[in-house]
Amino acid sequence: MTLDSEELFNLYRRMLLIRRFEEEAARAYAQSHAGGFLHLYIGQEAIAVGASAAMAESDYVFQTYRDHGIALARGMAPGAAMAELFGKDTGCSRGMGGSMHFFDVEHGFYGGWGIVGGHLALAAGTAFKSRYRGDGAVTICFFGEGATNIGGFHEAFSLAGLWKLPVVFICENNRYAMGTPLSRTSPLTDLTLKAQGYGMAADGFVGSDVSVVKERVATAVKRARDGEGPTFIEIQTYRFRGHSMSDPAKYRSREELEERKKDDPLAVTRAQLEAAGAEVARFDEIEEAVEREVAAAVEFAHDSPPALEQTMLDTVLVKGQS
Amino acid sequence: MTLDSEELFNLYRRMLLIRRFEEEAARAYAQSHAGGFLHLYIGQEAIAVGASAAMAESDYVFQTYRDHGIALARGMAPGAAMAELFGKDTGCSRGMGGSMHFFDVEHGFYGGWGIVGGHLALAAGTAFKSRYRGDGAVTICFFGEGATNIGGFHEAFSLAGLWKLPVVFICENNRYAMGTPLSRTSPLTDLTLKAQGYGMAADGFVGSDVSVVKERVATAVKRARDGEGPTFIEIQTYRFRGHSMSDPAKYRSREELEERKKDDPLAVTRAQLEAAGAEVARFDEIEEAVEREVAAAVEFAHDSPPALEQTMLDTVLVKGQS
Amino acid sequence: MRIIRYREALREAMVEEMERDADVFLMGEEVGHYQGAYKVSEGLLERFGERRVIDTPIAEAGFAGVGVGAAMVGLRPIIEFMTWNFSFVAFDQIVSNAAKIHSMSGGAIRCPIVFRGPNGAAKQVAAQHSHTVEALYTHFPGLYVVAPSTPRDAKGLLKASIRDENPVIFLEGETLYGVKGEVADEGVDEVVPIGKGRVAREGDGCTVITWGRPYYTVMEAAERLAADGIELDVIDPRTLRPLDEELMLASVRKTNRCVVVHEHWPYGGPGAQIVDVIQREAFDYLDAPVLRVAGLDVPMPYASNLEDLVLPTVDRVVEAVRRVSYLGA
Amino acid sequence: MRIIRYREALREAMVEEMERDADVFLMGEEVGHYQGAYKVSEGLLERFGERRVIDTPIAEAGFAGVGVGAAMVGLRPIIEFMTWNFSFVAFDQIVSNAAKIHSMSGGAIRCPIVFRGPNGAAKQVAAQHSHTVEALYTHFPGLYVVAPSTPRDAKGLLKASIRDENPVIFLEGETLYGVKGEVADEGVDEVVPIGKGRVAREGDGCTVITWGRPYYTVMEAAERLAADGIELDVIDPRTLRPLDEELMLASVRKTNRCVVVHEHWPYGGPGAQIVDVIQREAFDYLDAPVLRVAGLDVPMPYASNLEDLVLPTVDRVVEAVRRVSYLGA
Ligand SMILES: Cc1ncc(C[n+]2csc(CCOP(=O)(O)OP(=O)(O)O)c2C)c(N)n1
Ligand SMILES: Cc1ncc(C[n+]2csc(CCOP(=O)(O)OP(=O)(O)O)c2C)c(N)n1
Ligand SMILES: [Mg+2]
Ligand SMILES: [Mg+2]
Repeated sequence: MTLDSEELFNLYRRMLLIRRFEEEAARAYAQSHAGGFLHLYIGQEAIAVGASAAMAESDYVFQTYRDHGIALARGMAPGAAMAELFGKDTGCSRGMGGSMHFFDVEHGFYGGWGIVGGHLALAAGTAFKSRYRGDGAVTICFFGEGATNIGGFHEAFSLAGLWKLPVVFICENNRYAMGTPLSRTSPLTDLTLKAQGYGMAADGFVGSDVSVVKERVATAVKRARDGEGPTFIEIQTYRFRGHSMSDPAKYRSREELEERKKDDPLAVTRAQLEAAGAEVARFDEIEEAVEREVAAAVEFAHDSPPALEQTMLDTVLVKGQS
Repeated sequence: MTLDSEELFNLYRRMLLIRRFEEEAARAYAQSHAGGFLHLYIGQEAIAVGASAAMAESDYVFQTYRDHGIALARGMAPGAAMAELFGKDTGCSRGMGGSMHFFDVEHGFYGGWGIVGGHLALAAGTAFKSRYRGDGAVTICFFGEGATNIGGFHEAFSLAGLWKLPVVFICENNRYAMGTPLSRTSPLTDLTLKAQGYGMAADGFVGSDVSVVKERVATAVKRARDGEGPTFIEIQTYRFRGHSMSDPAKYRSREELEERKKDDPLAVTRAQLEAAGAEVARFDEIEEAVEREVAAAVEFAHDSPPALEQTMLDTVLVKGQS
Repeated sequence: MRIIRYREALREAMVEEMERDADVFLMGEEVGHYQGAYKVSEGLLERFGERRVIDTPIAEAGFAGVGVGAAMVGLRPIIEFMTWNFSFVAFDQIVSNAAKIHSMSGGAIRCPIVFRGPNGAAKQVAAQHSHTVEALYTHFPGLYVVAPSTPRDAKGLLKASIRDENPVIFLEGETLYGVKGEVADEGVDEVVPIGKGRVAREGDGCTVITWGRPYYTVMEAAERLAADGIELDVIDPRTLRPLDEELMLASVRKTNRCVVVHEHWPYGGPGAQIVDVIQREAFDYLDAPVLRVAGLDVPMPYASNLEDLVLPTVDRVVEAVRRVSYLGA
Repeated sequence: MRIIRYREALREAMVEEMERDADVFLMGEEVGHYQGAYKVSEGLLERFGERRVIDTPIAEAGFAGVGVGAAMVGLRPIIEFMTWNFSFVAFDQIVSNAAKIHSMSGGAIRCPIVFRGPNGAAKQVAAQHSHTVEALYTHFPGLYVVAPSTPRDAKGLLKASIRDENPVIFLEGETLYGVKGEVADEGVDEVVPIGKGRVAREGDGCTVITWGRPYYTVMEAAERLAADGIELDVIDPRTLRPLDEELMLASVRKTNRCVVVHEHWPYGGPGAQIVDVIQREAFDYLDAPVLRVAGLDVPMPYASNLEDLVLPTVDRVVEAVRRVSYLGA
């Protein structure tokens, strides 16, 4: 599938929005406007954006704590995202969740989860609901390669495989789990081999080209939607920043990082567009628009009122019955 | 490998001991001398006995709650086993564990565990210790096919596969997990496919011939002992009784059961011995000896003093430091 | 009113709620074809089919999580743990996901789910199968914890729990399943509200607060004590989180003494929490310290003679009541 | 005596015990090559090698279980949870295996293992990463639960825990790692016994029992109250299971009033257990109910302004002490 260039521009713009949003998030963190853990997605944008483009609006998405990218890709307002980092009442989780726990029900984004492997079964659960209701929705669940050894992975895969649930599991293999390379946590180099044990379809590829991501994920989404069961997709990628803001990433060499930056998904797509004849002015235009959008998000976050004590008290339990 | 008939007689005798022990255990249970859960191993004896014959004395063994067979196969005194069922101070766990929690450190038998999947990591742990100390011991860990979907299975396999621990995982696939046939819990019919996801060696076969069990398990034990890593073995078997004493086993037909009884490991081995010219008198002799042994065990259990309050209080924590 | 068993009361609650709301379903090990490990769900598969009565593999964390996920998008799962002991492998799903999602999402997402199954020791099932789990789950804000002692409360509270918009930890008891008691007639939709306790017996001699299996031990002790002229005011909180503090306090302000009787281990839990509330809010009314009769502080032994020592007995209840009444044994 | 950090005190304890006993090893996520997520194990890999400092995949139940199995046959594992929040996926290994094996085997098997890592809220890490877990693990017989507040106790108790023959839950604190304090000189083998508390400050105005991060809050409150003439008797139990009941009771018998200050949620746990012990054993000495200052009963919110409301503050401690002293604010 070759995307027409309007669509490709569109995807490029989303990736750029994520990139610039996170750079500002990092700055806000350095300035202590944001706190806690902040895990940046920079370098992996093609996956969130490509996969998002392969889903329907009514589909469900789950992600780890590294969740800004997919939230924005799905359409979360950058202002609500930034305000969440600032701990503001206008944040996407009203300041209750922070960076790791973005939620946006309107855009089918169901978080933002902090326990490695803990959200995979939840994704099987929304897929279960889709089958129960026959509503045709598909669930996409992202996680890191570090999650493939934990029980939560196994049990969600077992149930999804057995019940042929409409879910697509996407492992974003960015080569490190915190400071640990895959070679120290698995004897396998090809993680898709794991799918066999669950009778599950599998696919694996490099994720720096957003068009490729869209196409391959679309195939799995279709399979799920058609009732043919789940797919396990391993996408090779790389994070350009540390695991979180407190990680200097000493476990990898400068050279390795520079080498991998050659595959920067933004550069890859820009090169494709340029090769197809896109003009520089068009990129400038997009950059300016994104710049304005991100600046507005920061301003919105700054100007918003802090999270409310009442929200904290009122969200422990729902009062009353259905 | 063809076992010489002395050895085969020996293994036959052990299987018969297990069979007769458990028939008496069931009777004791019916007479309320034993209580709680009682899971019989009847029908699966060739596995415990064959595998035991493939191990060294200093090796370690772990089993589920269905643990009488392997305990006796390893050499636990039938009296200590029966007394445990009776809740007596002379029991192998001093009346603290009961049927599900037999222990016999002297014979390398480390239980006797009740939580499905919970003991697999423990087995990886004793294997870890063997590698740490370089003591050359191998650990064998048994579990049912029902355990293959749970997180404990996955994490123990992941670590054992990654670290190439000297452990052999034996799945006794007796076709049912309580009332649930494998077909309702896994899309696979060949469970050994799961080993791939852990970079682990695998083997699978029918377990009604004790010689075959011994031979195939020995291969895996050797591999572990030689530092070549763990093996996952799936052994096809069948339990002739219900899951536990309270299970009438309505989920399977009388015909199915009768069909499977044709593969009774005792009958299989007896036929082999007879074909090799063994005399009836020899079997009678064995039967009588086993009968005496089991009767003595029951008597011992009856005559033993009940479990002690002091044991209960003293075994919560070890007093003092090392 | 009819006399039915606790087990049947639970089953009726599920049947009625599944009839009432097509989004309610039951999931767990052996709940369908096997008719339930303890036969609570007997007949449900035949009635509602495999779509709504779902047998699972042994994967508690997996199917608990599936339940939580399904609840987040509008279904109303009933997740059965074959026993609560097996919830420990699903602990994180309950306490980190179900209990947190409403708060963490700023109120955007709800998690109407019931986790249910037998709690407490059965008979000689030993250390790994005899846990009484209320001390664990009551600790967490974001969960309700319910523990009905009678068939009537079992039915009424299960109906309330299924209708509730929050995650509910519903604690039954294997030894209670066979207990018989009065339950509203068929067709009467009796719902027992979460958070409201019940005076199970009135008296002014001493308040005894209890639930679950020990409830029956206490009722027996009450008879024995009544013969000695001590009339117990027995309070069954029914819900352990939140506690009906007012009901308990009103009783203690009347009797001026209190004993809490529970199966869970002595350290912490609802037992200690109730003591905390009472000494704090009724300090000036207390004529004696609040005492507790609890399961002994040991892993449950297999041997029957030892198990009998561990569980609360009528004798121990009587003794505690006499002590807070400053009466000799 | 030297002044070192809590983090360094822990590291020294591990180094010394690993030097002392070749069977002691450290296992966990990022403990080796990464030098520890919170740098507690910095330098250990270089010193002891990959055989004894073992980086694991993310599989808490797996490596906790490996530790338990290794301990059953004579090794002495130190299992690091990156934070105690992640112990929930390994909950069953700890409470059903480690805590039960000695009892269940009739005393035949021992399980000398230390589970350690940071406990409690750090700063804005939100609902899933801010658990204070002592209420859970103290409930179980078969476990010790240790929670040192100072560098000296951190070192001495970790040494005792590693040498102990039982499973020990060792609770550190991310916000305590940087705290400095006096620790015995190098070469001095100071072991702090499990089960013994410590009088952290002497006074006769009011007993305050506290541990972990709130210990520092209380010490600050003590200064403020001293200025008003109220001298606190501050008791740091150091071990939460078993509690040093005698030490706490002796203090309350002197001061006649008591406040318990802890980070964990209000329902149950050591907080309620301590109240239970004191009202039971020192009833006649109490001039006021025992009060508690606890973390608010809500999942931890992310926003910094809200987190500040949840955690115990000096103001709340002062207020509680004044209330039990019948003094106005
Ligand atoms: C059960 C559990 N254990 C440990 C952690 C701490 N932790 C957070 S992220 C992480 C690494 C995860 O790596 P990976 O799955 O590859 O995802 P990535 O961060 O690379 O996106 C770890 C160990 C956790 N959150 N949950
Ligand atoms: C975690 C957990 N869940 C549920 C149970 C209850 N249970 C005990 S045995 C069993 C079936 C196990 O079947 P399988 O693994 O095939 O072993 P088998 O009994 O056939 O030997 C179940 C569900 C348990 N003990 N632990
Ligand atoms: Mg990664
Ligand atoms: Mg089976």
